[in-house]
This record gives sequence, structure tokens and C-alpha cells, in this order.
Amino acid sequence: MVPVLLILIPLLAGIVSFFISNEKTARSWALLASLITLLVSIFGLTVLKDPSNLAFETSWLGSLGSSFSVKLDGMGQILCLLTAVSYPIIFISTWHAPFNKANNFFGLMLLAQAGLMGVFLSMDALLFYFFWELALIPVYFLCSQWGGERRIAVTFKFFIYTFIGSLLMLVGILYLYSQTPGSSFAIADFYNINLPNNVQSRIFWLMFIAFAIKMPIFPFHTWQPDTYEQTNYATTMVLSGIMVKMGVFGLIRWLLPVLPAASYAWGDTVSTLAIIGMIYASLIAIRQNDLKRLVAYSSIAHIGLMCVAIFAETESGMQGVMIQMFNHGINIIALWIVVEIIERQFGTRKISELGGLAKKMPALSILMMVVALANIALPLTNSFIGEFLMFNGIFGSTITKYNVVFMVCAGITIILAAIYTLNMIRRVFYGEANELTANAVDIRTNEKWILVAVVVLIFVLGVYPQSMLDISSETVNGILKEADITPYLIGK
Amino acid sequence: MGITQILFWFLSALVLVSAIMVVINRHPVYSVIWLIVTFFGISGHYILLNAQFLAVVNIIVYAGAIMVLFLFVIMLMNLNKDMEPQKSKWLKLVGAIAGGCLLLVLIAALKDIDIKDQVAETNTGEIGLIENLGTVLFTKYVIPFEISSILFLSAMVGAVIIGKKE
Amino acid sequence: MNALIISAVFGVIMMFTGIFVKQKPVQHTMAIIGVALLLLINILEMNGIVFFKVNTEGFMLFDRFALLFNSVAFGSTLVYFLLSARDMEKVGHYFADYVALIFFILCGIVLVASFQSLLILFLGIEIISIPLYILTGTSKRNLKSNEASLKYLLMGAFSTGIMLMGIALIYGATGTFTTRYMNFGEGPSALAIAGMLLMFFSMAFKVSAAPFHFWTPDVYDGSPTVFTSFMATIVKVAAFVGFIRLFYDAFGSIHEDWKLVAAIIAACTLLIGNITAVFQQSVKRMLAYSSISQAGFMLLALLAFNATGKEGIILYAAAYSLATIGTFAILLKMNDHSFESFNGFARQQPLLAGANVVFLLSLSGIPLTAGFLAKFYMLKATLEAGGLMWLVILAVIMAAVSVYYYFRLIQAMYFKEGDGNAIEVSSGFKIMLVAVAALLIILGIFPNLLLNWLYF
Amino acid sequence: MPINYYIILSITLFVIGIVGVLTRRNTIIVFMCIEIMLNAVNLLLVAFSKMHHLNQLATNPTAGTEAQLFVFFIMVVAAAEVSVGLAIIVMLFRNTHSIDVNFLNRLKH
Amino acid sequence: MNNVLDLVWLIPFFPLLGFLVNGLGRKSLSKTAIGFIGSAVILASFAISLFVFMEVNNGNTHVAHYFNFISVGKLNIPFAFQVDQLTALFLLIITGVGFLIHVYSTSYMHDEPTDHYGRYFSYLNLFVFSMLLLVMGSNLVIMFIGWEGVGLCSYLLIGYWFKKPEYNKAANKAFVMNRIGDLAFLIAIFWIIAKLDTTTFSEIFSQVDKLSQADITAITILLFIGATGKSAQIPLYTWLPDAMAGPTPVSALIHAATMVTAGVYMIARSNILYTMASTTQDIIAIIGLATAVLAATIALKQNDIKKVLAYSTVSQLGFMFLALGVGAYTAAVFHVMTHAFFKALLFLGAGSVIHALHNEQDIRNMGGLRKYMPVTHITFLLGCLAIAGVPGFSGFFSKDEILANTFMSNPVLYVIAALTALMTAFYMFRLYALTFLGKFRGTANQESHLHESPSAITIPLIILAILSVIGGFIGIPEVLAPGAHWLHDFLAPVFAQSTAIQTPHHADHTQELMMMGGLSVLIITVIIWAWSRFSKYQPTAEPETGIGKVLENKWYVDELYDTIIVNPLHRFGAFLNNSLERSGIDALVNGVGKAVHYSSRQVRWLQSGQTGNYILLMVVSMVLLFVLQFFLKK
Repeated sequence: MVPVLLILIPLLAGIVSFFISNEKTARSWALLASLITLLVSIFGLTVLKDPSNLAFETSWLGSLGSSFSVKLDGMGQILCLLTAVSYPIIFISTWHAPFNKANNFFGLMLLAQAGLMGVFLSMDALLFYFFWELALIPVYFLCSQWGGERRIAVTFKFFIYTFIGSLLMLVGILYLYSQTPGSSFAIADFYNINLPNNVQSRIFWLMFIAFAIKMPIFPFHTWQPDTYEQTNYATTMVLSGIMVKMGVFGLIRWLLPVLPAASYAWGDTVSTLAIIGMIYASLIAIRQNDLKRLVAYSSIAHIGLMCVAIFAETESGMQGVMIQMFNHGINIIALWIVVEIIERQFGTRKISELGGLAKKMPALSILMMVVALANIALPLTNSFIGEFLMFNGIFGSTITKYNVVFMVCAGITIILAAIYTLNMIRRVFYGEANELTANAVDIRTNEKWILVAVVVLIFVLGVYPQSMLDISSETVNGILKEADITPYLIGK
Repeated sequence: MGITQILFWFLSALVLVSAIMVVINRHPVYSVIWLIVTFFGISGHYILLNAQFLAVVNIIVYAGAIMVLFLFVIMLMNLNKDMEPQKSKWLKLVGAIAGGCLLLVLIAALKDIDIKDQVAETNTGEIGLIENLGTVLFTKYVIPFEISSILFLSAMVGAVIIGKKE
Repeated sequence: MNALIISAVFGVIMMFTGIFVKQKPVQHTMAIIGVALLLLINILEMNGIVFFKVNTEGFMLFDRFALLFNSVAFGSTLVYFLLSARDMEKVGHYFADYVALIFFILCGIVLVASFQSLLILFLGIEIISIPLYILTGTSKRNLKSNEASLKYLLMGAFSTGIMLMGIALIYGATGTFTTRYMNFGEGPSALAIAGMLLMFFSMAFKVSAAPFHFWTPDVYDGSPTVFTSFMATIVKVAAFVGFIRLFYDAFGSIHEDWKLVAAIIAACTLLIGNITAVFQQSVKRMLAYSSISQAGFMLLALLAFNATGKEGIILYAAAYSLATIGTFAILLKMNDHSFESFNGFARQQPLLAGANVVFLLSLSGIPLTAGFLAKFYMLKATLEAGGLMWLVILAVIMAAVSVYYYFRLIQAMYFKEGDGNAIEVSSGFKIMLVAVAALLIILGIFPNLLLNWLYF
Repeated sequence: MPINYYIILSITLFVIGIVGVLTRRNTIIVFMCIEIMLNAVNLLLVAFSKMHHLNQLATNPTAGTEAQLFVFFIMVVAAAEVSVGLAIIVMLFRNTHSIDVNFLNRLKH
Repeated sequence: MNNVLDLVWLIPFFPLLGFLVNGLGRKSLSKTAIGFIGSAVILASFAISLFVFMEVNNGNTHVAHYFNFISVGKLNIPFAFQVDQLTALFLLIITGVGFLIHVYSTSYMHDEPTDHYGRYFSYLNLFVFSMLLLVMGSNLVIMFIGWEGVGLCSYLLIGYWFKKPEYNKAANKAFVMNRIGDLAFLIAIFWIIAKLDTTTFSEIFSQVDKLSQADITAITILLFIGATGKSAQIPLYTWLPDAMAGPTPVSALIHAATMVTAGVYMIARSNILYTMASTTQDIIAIIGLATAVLAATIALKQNDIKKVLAYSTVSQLGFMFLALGVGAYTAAVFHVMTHAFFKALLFLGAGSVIHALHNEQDIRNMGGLRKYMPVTHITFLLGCLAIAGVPGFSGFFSKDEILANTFMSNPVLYVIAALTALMTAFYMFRLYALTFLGKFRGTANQESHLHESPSAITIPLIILAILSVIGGFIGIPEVLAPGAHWLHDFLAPVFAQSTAIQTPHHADHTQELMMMGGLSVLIITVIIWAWSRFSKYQPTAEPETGIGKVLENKWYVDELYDTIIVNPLHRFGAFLNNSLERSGIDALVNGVGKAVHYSSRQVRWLQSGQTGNYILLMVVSMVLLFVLQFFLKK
């Protein structure tokens, strides 16, 4: 029941929201819905942990071999929790942000949430694709309608880019479907397909490109900084906090176990791309003058690491990815909250025009400091756990010859991350205030408390990550078992 | 070479020449006349093939009704002068070449078909007679026949809609 | 069969209504009742309740596929009448006659969907085409309409000639016009192949597949918009159903011989339709090109030559027709057909804009709309056919290109500020439009509601 | 006569019709050329009809009838088409005083 | 709780508490309260540390396991503290010196606004917390947490005066350089995990024989690179002098007494690995010595009081690494301890001077402070004597032990090390003389305000001075008093594994005594020379030339790094951002869109509007398809 509720609550609430005319009511309604979703998600982790509550299946497109099959497994738990946690954070932090036609805005936001939940819960390939697009469409509208000057063109590029990717993925799914014994979309049947290596490779690229665009992986990333730059903050948070996880999630659930031989064969190539992207994005971030673009590039670097860790196919790396997906989500949302506050107050995101905020906005500065430190994976913050496990996984990978090279090259980015993050902190928060920032006032209560909540979360997960690692360990082991390439190697 | 062969070659030459004349003649009225000649030639072929009903219908419907309609329209528009602007030479050439290629390709493809030595029965064979055709038309083919009435109805309605002055 | 008779009868009735009943609302109601009756009769026939039993002498076969498609066509026509009948009145003085012609066209559609003999196919296509030549030219003072009509006539007649030559050659090779008796032996003769190709070309012309599509944009653009809507949807999918019937039933045994040509034509259609649509400045013309690109997708069903393709074409017919009719219904209310006229539309008519978004999403094949599943079936069928991965990938890339021009309209409606282009629509229209949008979504989630009819 | 002769004759006639369509600008002549194409088909059908009749004389004495009836229907359709076509041409002529095909180029691109 | 040492969590807990209370209450608490809390928590930790030390001294070493920090597959990283002799010693140093510096700070930082004062103490407490984690961690990961934590605090405290851009830059530099080392540290951890599936020290050390020689060498080198970052060794030392931007007590605590010795602690902790990797040991010895020499030469020409001390720290750290490199772990730890005392003393003394002179740091503008600041002067002198290695003072014992061991390992290294020790004596007394002797060279205004610092400053100075003097007596060399090396015996269990496989070599006592004596004489000579030369110093306007200029500019190492690393990096980033990203990849993506648009524009010309053309195109296509079907297709 839980997974169905997780999809249905935001879906219905979203539809209702379109018909609420009062802005305040729409806001409260959306917040209420998101809080209920959060509650359900937490229940799913605690009191309703019984497996019978976490899976739901009913016939749907019977003739096509597809069923409405949703299940909350370990990875789903984490990502649904992320989605459920992020939404109240987003709603509260943007409580005072003016939205023209707020009812539509919140309706679309909730629809996107339903889509995201669906993506993370689907155990059926067709259903997965359905939700994949369902999540994208509202975001397209959100980005295009509320944002910067160039939003329409930029969002359009993003949309078409992503759409090409998803269509290619659809072709891949279809092909796999045609190869299942009983023509079924069920994930279990997908896992049982045994394709020859060259066919796997072709399907691998079809599907990988979809995920690569979503994550994004170099060189498919160029939509991202533009989109983040032009989009309103609430949507950017959804995009960067949750939606990019769809790509990572897709790799883990729908690529690695389904096409193990191709993942093995192309793992090095993909990892190389991801690492090039990490370093590339970090170097660009060093030179960024725009806060939003800086965060965007930093996100590319972080996601790249997840990609490498996935293709390392080790338990440690995979667990790292699991926890890091959650961490990256909340951390980047917090970063956006801060950037939003800055832009709202000073009307600019240019680092060079800011400075000296620490004096005027101490609360913001301290909270930002913590978030920034989490962004560079300082120990005792949540990201450290994730990155530690991922790096460890990469280093310990036995399926690639280049594990050490990968780890070291990827590791360079933790240095680069420190450079750009601290430079940004230095130039924005430290130094003397200039005339623009001289009259700054500190943050509002809602923002403060929501950031405090995030910071608490950052530390809790940084000090006691095992709570989260336990959730996903079973799923990770299952996936790694499916992804095991030993049978193929024997075949050679 | 029997009389049938002679007639066949004569009629074929007539049909082709008159058809070419239709295409190359600049004067619309002359074209119509040549077209009527073509139809007569084809009717001649029908007779040669002992398809008397079609031969008659061809002359009545085509050479009679349809061509008169054409002629009538041309007169109505007063197009009997040589007023047709010519297409550019190049376009004509290209059109002729394209048609020639099509002809070449089709003939090249069809010249060696397996039924090429089969014969189309001339002079004999009863199926083309009105009696036989009528029987089949009003028994087995009654449904297509009825359906063609719908076609005529719609053509009639259409012609009225289009032709009526507003 | 019953539908054919009722349709013809209603055509005649409408002719006389035009003469004897001058009140437009009555004519209007008659038209809607007529189509509704058609739909009802057809559904009854699907359920085995037949009023007139006619021996078709093997000329026609009313199997489930034909009947289901008829239902889709009648249903779409009903929607079309409900949404756009009033706009038909604005075209000229002969509303009742237009409706009569449409009923005759429906006769043709029934024929094309159920023919077993090439003769019926030929008659069906002509019964469809001739009224269309006229409907295209109904805006008599409008030079564009005249021009479109004549162009359509010339090219249509030309393609009829091609088709007849094809039929003749096939008759020469097989000695029969009845599709199921056609026997091409082991290696089909050149005669048969040539005939088959000629038929392919002429059918490709009817469904506006590239490179035989040239008439489409001009004719669709020139016709009165309300008839473009009908032409681009119901008529086009009917032609497709005929196409599929012909090539599945008659030429199925020589599938290997037309696969390559079909694949090339499908690829050309997808490419040309989508790419040309990108640059269009008029929504109407864009929709014309979009109909070409959608034809490219539907060609995949033909190419696939399997049961999925047949299922898929029905769904595609429904999804494509409903969405396009809906979009055209809104376009009909606009003062001009440029993209700019839609600027700010969402603010002014949120409900219509919302419905239009559903239509456009369906056309671009976004999940949760029927359009997605329709495309999905096409891709699935093609993949099942095997060896056509390249075409599938081309198709999805072109689908992404199609998003470009469909979403331009969405952008105009939602994200661009407009100067109000105030339009008046009745609430009935709104409700109807929303209902159509809802139908598209329902079909997009539960396609079996429609497709199950094919089987049980 | 060998059927090949008829095939070649018909196809030649057919192509002459096509060439006419391609090379002439006068709408009415274009239309007439299309009629030539149809007549080529008719001739071929009758020839095939007689060929099949001869081939299947033993088994099916009415073989070939259907083709001749088909020709009949083609004539019927052609007549209907011509009537509508000429009506359209007249309508256009009334509006533009021209029946030049090249003049029909308002709709393009 | 079956072992009293399970309570060691209290030691880091108190500073953490102090951090939270001071950090959150920095606006509401008074300065007195902040200072009190800040110092008291450290004192509490110190008290517990003393207790722990007693326990350990009684032979009770213990690993206190609290909870599973990370447990993934076969890898289990517990959150556990290990208390043994080495830890106990460091606990005392950290909390002891830390407490003194906290007390000192209550006065030194008193002019700061209250909330910044609170911020300062919370950072300082956080630092102590992190440092304690570092030394108490029972595995590499907990150690790494502390390792990065101290780096963070160092960053925060260097940039404490965040309004000054150059201070922030220095802070960033410190952090980034540390990060480079940290990366190597991390890789070493992963390497160990990959081979042994554990990070716990005891498990690693008991399984060393499972590691191949190459593994050990690689791991040790990587760990050492980590140490070069934290402990400011070549090539990652340049941050430390810049780190003097922080408040002086911070320099004393972090950049002299404790944090920078973390590298030494880490290597001492993993001594068995190093003992087994002779290549690494050689590298460490060479780098340590090179750092010592380099820093000493630079210190000769520095004019900023804190910079001199900073380079001296680098140099002393070099000595410690030299000791580690030659396998003299006890000597290294010994030097860590004595260095903590006298360097903290020197920094605090310098702070006292700076405080009195109102943030004047240039020694050329000082002089003659002897009479104004007697306590500071005396304690500073004692510190200088200690660091110079004058017999009897603590520095003498520890440095001598290092030199002796170096000599046994390689006489060449010994000679260089001895020369460096002489340089140390020289620049320290140059510093001393310029600061306290001669006439005051500052402004009259400054002179009028000159005064001795308050007791909160002087008392820590005095305590540290005492420790600097007597601290060496816990490790009296074998030659002077056999069996009196208490420290050696105390730490023996920690290094037992290494000792077992090290080849013991005992130099002959006479030789050792001769060297000790000779060097002492030389040092005293140098001191006298420096004293006499610089007590009569007069400022000159002439710029330095030749080698002096090179030294004054620190061998241009910073410039070198800028040229070969930092600037290219920035230029490359700019190239990627401006060229590759915009005109390369993104242009390619947009180009696809433009290409579609362009082809759309072109293709629509096919739609010419001419019926004739349409039919022509159709016929041509038909011909082509016929040709394909009949003649091309197989």
C-alpha cells in the first residue's frame, strides 16, 4: 500500500491544486500534501516495514505484458525518502517566493513528485518509462513558465535533449522486452535475459545515453548549467536534487543488472567519460563567476563520481552511491536555498559583485559554511561517507584494470572541489562588505530553520550513516548479484 | 500476317501517334480531337479482342460524353486560341526524360516475364458480349454496381456545390 | 455492412434535408444523429447484431479489424461534428450538402476498411477522393481553396491512374482481383512486382508518404480548415487501413519484396515530414506536415507486417484522429493561423489551452496519452519484425524533432505574452474538448478498452 | 496476339499520358492526358481478361469477365471524376481567368 | 563498561560541548563566560587525560568500541577509540598545551567583539576535539576524520579575521594543500582496505605480513604524502608560513604544537609499516632533512616575527621526519613533545610582543623590549635556548637523540642536520636579539604604550617556559645516564613490533659524547655570535641582494608553484569554460538543432507549389524505386 500512496498522494493533491484559486491556500495545500507524503515515506521505513505493505501489483496492460507493479525496496526507500524530504524543504524555503499562478506551480510540482516517486518505485519497464516522462513534463512547464529571461529556449533545449535520450531508452526497453521469454516488462524477466555481448552493447548505449543525459555525464551535460541558471529555484531544486538521481537510479536498476556483459565491456569507457567530466566540470567551476552555474558544475562533478562508482560494481561503491544520492540531494537543495537568498537580496548571482556577507548575515554564513563543507565531503558530514565508500569501491574494483587510475583521477576532484567551494565562500562571504552588500539583512525564520534542519540531517547522516546503509544493503547485494559478469567470463 | 495482325499494328500505331499528338499539340481543341481519335483506336482494339460491350461504351461514354464535355468547357473558356503558355524547354525535356526513363525501366522489367508468350484471345471468346457481361454485372457484381451509384451521387452533389453561383 | 447502407442513406437524407429543411440547427442535429446512429449500428454489428444481412459475394469482409476501425472512424467523426460542425456552416451555404458528402466519404471509408477485391478498394478510394476534391474547393471565392482543390484533383487523378495500372498488372499476373485468391507462386513475376509497386506508390500517395506527399501541405493548407481537419484525420487513417489491408492480405506472401521499399519510404516520410515542419510559421501548415510525419510512424505498422502492427494502427488511428481533430477545433476558433496568434492563450482560455496541451502531447507521443502508446505499438511492431533497428532509431529521433514544433505551440500558449486575440467559445465546446482530452488520457492508460474489441 | 505486345503498347500509352501530364501547363490537357493513362489501363485489362479467359477456358468459362467489368467501372469513375474535375476547373477559371497549372503557386513551402 | 577507559569518549566530548555552547551562545554569553567555558572544557579533558595517562602508565591500554560507523560487506569500520602510550602522551600534550593556550587567548583576544570572541573559542574547542579524535581513533578512518577536522579548524582560524582578503587566501591555501595530502592519505586507506579489508590499526599491524613489499612501500609513501600536507614538509609546506595570518595563539596551538605534528603521530602510529619499507624511510629522511635545511635557510632572512617562527617550525618538523626516516620513532615523538613546549612558548611570547606593540610584527621595528616586558623576555629567551639545543634545555635532549640516530644511520645526513641545528641557533638568536636587545626602533606612540602583558598571558608563558627547560629530562640519553630514558621505556610497547625487526646499532659512547659536546660548543658559539651581531642592529634601507634576496623571497617557491600549477590550472579552467564548453560541446549540441532548422529551411524548397514539379518528383522517385527493386536489390 505504501508505494501506491506515495504516488497517489502527490498525484491527486497536484490535480486538486490546479483548482485552488487562492495563492496562500495553494501553498499550504502543497505543503500539507508533501508533509503527508513524507509521513507515509517514514512510515514505510518504520512501522509499515512489513514487505506486504511495500509491494503492490495489479494487472494493467495485460496484452503488452506490462503490469502496474510498484515496490519499495532498499534503493526505492532511500530515493523516495529523498523525494519526500526534499519537497517540504523546497516548499518551506520558497514560502515567500512570489509565484505567478501559484496553484499551477504547486500542482505541477506535486505532479512531478508523483512522477519521481513512480520512477523510483516501478518494477516494470513500461511503467518506469511512463513515470520517467511524467516526471519530465511538469518540470518542463515549471522551468518554462517561471524563470529567467532565456528560460523558454533553454528549457526547450533541455527538454528535447532529455526527450531524445528517453526515446532511445524506450527503444532499448522495447528491444529487451522483445527478448524476454514471455514478452514481459517485469524487471525480474529483464534480469533473466541473456543476450549475446554485441547485442548487449548496442542496447547498453541506447539506454546509457538516456541516463547520461539525465545525470548528466560529460559530454551530454551542456543543458544543465543553462537550465539551472534560467530556472526558478524551486524547480532547480527538484531538478538537481532529485531528477538527476533518476539517471543514477536508472543505471543501477535498469542497466547494470540487465546488461551485465555490456556494462562490464563498456564500464571503463563510461568511467573515463565520467572522470573527464568530473575534472572538466571542476575546472570550469573554478572559473565560474555565477553562483548558480558554479553549483551546477559542482553537481556534474559529484554525479560523475557516482557513475564511476556504479561501474566499479563493488558493494562499497554501490552503497556509497546509495547514500550519496540522498546526501547530494539534500546538500544541493540547501546550496540552492542559500543562492536563492543571495540573489533575492542583492539581485545578482555574480560572485565578483558580492562580498563580506559573513559580517552582515552571520546565520546564513554559518549554515552555508556547513553545507559547503558537506559539498566538499568533509568528514562527519554526510557526503564524506558517500564519497569515502565510493572511492573505496572504485579503488577496490576488481572488474577494471584501471581502478587505481580511476580512483586517483577522480580523487583529484576532491582537491578541486575544495578550491572552488572555498574560493566561492571566500569571495562571497568573507572580505569587506561592498556597497551592494552593506545593507544586507540576515535570513528569514523559515529559511533559517529549514537550513538548520538540513544541517542537522547532514550531521546525523555523517555521524551515523549505518542507519541508511542498512536500508539499501540488501538491494545492493541483489543488484550486484544480477550484475555479476562471471558467467559471461566463463563463456569467453 | 493475317488481318488481325494488320489491324493490331495499324490500331496500335494509330493509338500511339494520336496520343502523342494529344501531348504535343499546342491547340487544346486539336488535342481533344486527337484524343477522340485515340479513343476510337482503343475501341478498335476492344473489338479486335471481341469486347464489344466495352468498345461501344468507350465510344459512347468517352468519345461521346466525356470528350464533348471537354470540348464544351474549352469553348466555354474561349480557349480555342493558342493561348497556352509553354513550359520552359528544360522542364519539358526533364519531364520527357523522366517519362522515358519510366518507360525504359518498366519495359526492361517486364520484357522477360514468364507469361510473355501467352496469347490474348482475339476475335473469339464470348465474355465480352453484352449478354454475358450484363448477367454477371447484375448478379455477382450488383454490389459494386450499387456502390458506384454512391459515387455518382457524390459527384453530382459535388458538381452542384461547385458549379452553383453563390 | 449495415453502416455502409445507413451511411449512404444518410447521405441522401442530408441531400434532401438541405433542400427541404432550411433551419441550420435541424440540419446540424440531423448530422449528429446520423453519425451517432452509424456508430451505434456499427457497435451493434460488432456484437453480432446485424439488421440487414447482405451477401457481399466475397467483395467485402466485415471482420473485427474492419468493424473496429469503422467504429473508430465513426467515433472520430462524431467528435468532429460535435466540435466543428458550426465552423462548417461558415464555409459556405451548403451545410447539408457538405454533411452529405461526408457521409458518402464514410461509405468510402467503410469500403476501404473492408474490401476483399481490388475493385472495391478502387471504388472506395474514389468515393473518398471525389467528395474531398469538392470539399477542398468549397470556399469558392478563396483562391487558395480553388488552387488546393485543383491540385488535389490533378494529382489525385494521376495517382488513380498509377493505381489502376498497378491493379491491371496484378490482374495480369494472378488472374484475379480478389485479394485472398492472389497467388504469386514461389518467385513472384516481374509483372506482379511492378503492379505491387505501382499500387504501393499510389497508396503512399493517398496516405501522403514521402516522396508522394507533395500534395499534402498545399491541399491541407488551402482547404477550408474545417475540412482539413477531416481530411487529415479520418480520411488519412482510413487510407492507411486500406493500405494495410491491401498489403497484409494481398501482398503478404511477397512481404520480403516490398519490405525494403516500404522501409525507405517510411524513413523518407519521417525525415521530410518532421524536418520540414520545424520551419513552418503557420500552425495549419505545421499540422499538415505533422500529418506527414505521423504517416511516417503509421507506415511502420505496414512495414512490420504482424499482428502488433494491426493492433497498433487502430490505436494510432484513434489517438491521432482525436488529437488532431481537437487541435484543429481550437485552431478553427482562432482569427489567424500563425503561431503568434496563440500567444497568451493559456491566460485567456485555460481550459482550452489545457486540452490543447493534451492533444499536442499526444501527437508528440508523451506517455500517459494515447499518442504514446500508439507510437509505442508502432515501434514494438517494427522491432518484432526484426532487422529494422535503424529505422526505429530514426523514428524516435524524429519523434524528438516533432516535439520541437508541437511544443512551439505550447510555448506560445503558456510562456509568451499575448495581446489577447479574444475568442468566444460556448461552454459545450469546452466540455466536449476536455472530454476528448480526457479520452486521450484514458486511452493512454488503458488502451485495452479499445484494443480488446479486436479479439474477443 | 502475344500478351507482351499489349503490355508494351499499354505501358507506352500510359507513359505518353504521364509525359503529357509532366510537360503541359494547360489544366484541361493535363486532365486529358490522365484520361489517356486510364485508357491504357483499360486496354491492358481487356487484353489480360482475354488472356486469362483463354488460359482458364477449361476450368472456368467465365474467367476474364471480372476484368471487363472492372474496365466498365473505371469508365464510370472516370466519368464522375471528369464531371467534378471540369466543374472545379471552371470554378477556378471564373476566379482567375486562367487554367495554367503554373499559375497555381500560392500554396508552397 | 568493563574497562574504565571506555570513558575516554569524555575527552573529546568536553571540547565538543564547548564548541557547541560557545558557537550557539556566542551572541548571548558574555566574554568572561565564553572564555571560562572554552578553557574549562579543555581543562576537564586535560584532567581526564591525566587520569588516562596514569591508567596507561599502569599498563592498561584499551580499545573502546562505541558503535559501527560504517559497515559495508566485509569492511567494518567501528567508531572506536584506542588508548595506549602514544595516545596518552599526545592527549597530555594536546589538552595541556591546549589549555594553556586557551587561557592565554582569553586575554589575547579580549579586544574582539563578543560574538567573534565566541566564534574564536568555539573554533578552538572544535580544533581540540578534532585533534583528540585524530590521536584517539582506533582506525585510520576515525583518524582521518580528525585529520580533516583539524585541517578545517586550521582553515577557519587562519581565516578568522575574514575581512582581510589575504588572510582568507592563506586559509584557502592551507586547506587546499592539506587536501592534496589528504587525498594521498585516503588512497592509502583504500589500499589497505583493498588488501586487508580493515582499517583498524591493531588488525592492520597484526596482518602486515600479508602485504607485499610493493604494497607496503606504496601505502607508506601515500601516508607520508598525507603527512607532508599536514606537517608542512616539502613539497606541501608553503601553507604554513602563510598560516601565520591567524591569531597568534592559534599559530601556537595549531601550527606549532599540535596539528602539524599529526603527521609524526600518524607515522609513529604505523611505525611497523615504515620499518618494513626501507625505501620509504629513506625518502622520509631525505625529505625531512631537506625541509629542515630549506626552512632554516629561509628563516635566516625573515623579518616577520611569526614568519621566522613558522619557518623554524617547518624546520623542526623536518627534524622529526628525519628521525622517523631513520627509524628513531621515540626520538621523533620526544621532539614533538619538547617542540610543543618551546614552540608554543615562543609563539605565545611572540604574541605577547605583538600584543604589546599593537600588531607590529616586523622585528626590524622592535628591539629593546627586554626592559618593558621582563617576563616575556625571560620566557622567550628560555624558549630560544631550548630550540637552539643548548645543553640542559629540553630541545637539546630531543634534538640530540635525533642527531645521534641520524649519525648511526648515515653520517652525511648527520652533518647536514648538524649544520641545520646551527642555523636554527643562529636565526633564533637573531630573532631574540632583534626583538629584545638593543634599542627600541618602533614609533614613539608604540613605545609609550609598551607594557608587560597581563597574567593570563604571562602565566602560560611561565608554565611553558618551565616545561621547555625541564621537559627534556624524561629522555636523558643513554650515554649520559643509562636507563634514564623514561620516554623510551614508556613508548616501548608501541614500537615493540618495529624494534623487533630493526637492526640495533649502538654507536660507541665516546664518539657520541664527542659529537654531543662538539655540537653544543658550536651552537653556543653561534648563539654568541648572533647575539652580539644583532643586538646592535640598525635598520638599513638597502634591499637584500644575491642569495639574501632569494632567501628573503623564500627561494621563490610560491612563485614557482603559481607558475607551474596554479596559473595553468586557472588558465585551463578559463579555456574550458570559455572555449571548449561554449564553442565546443555546447556549440555542437546547438549545432544539431541549427542543422535541423537549416535543413528544414532547405527541404521546404522542394515544396515549390508547382503541380508539375510535384508530379515530376513523384515520377522520378518511382523510377528510382523501380530501379532499386528490379536491378539493385539482390
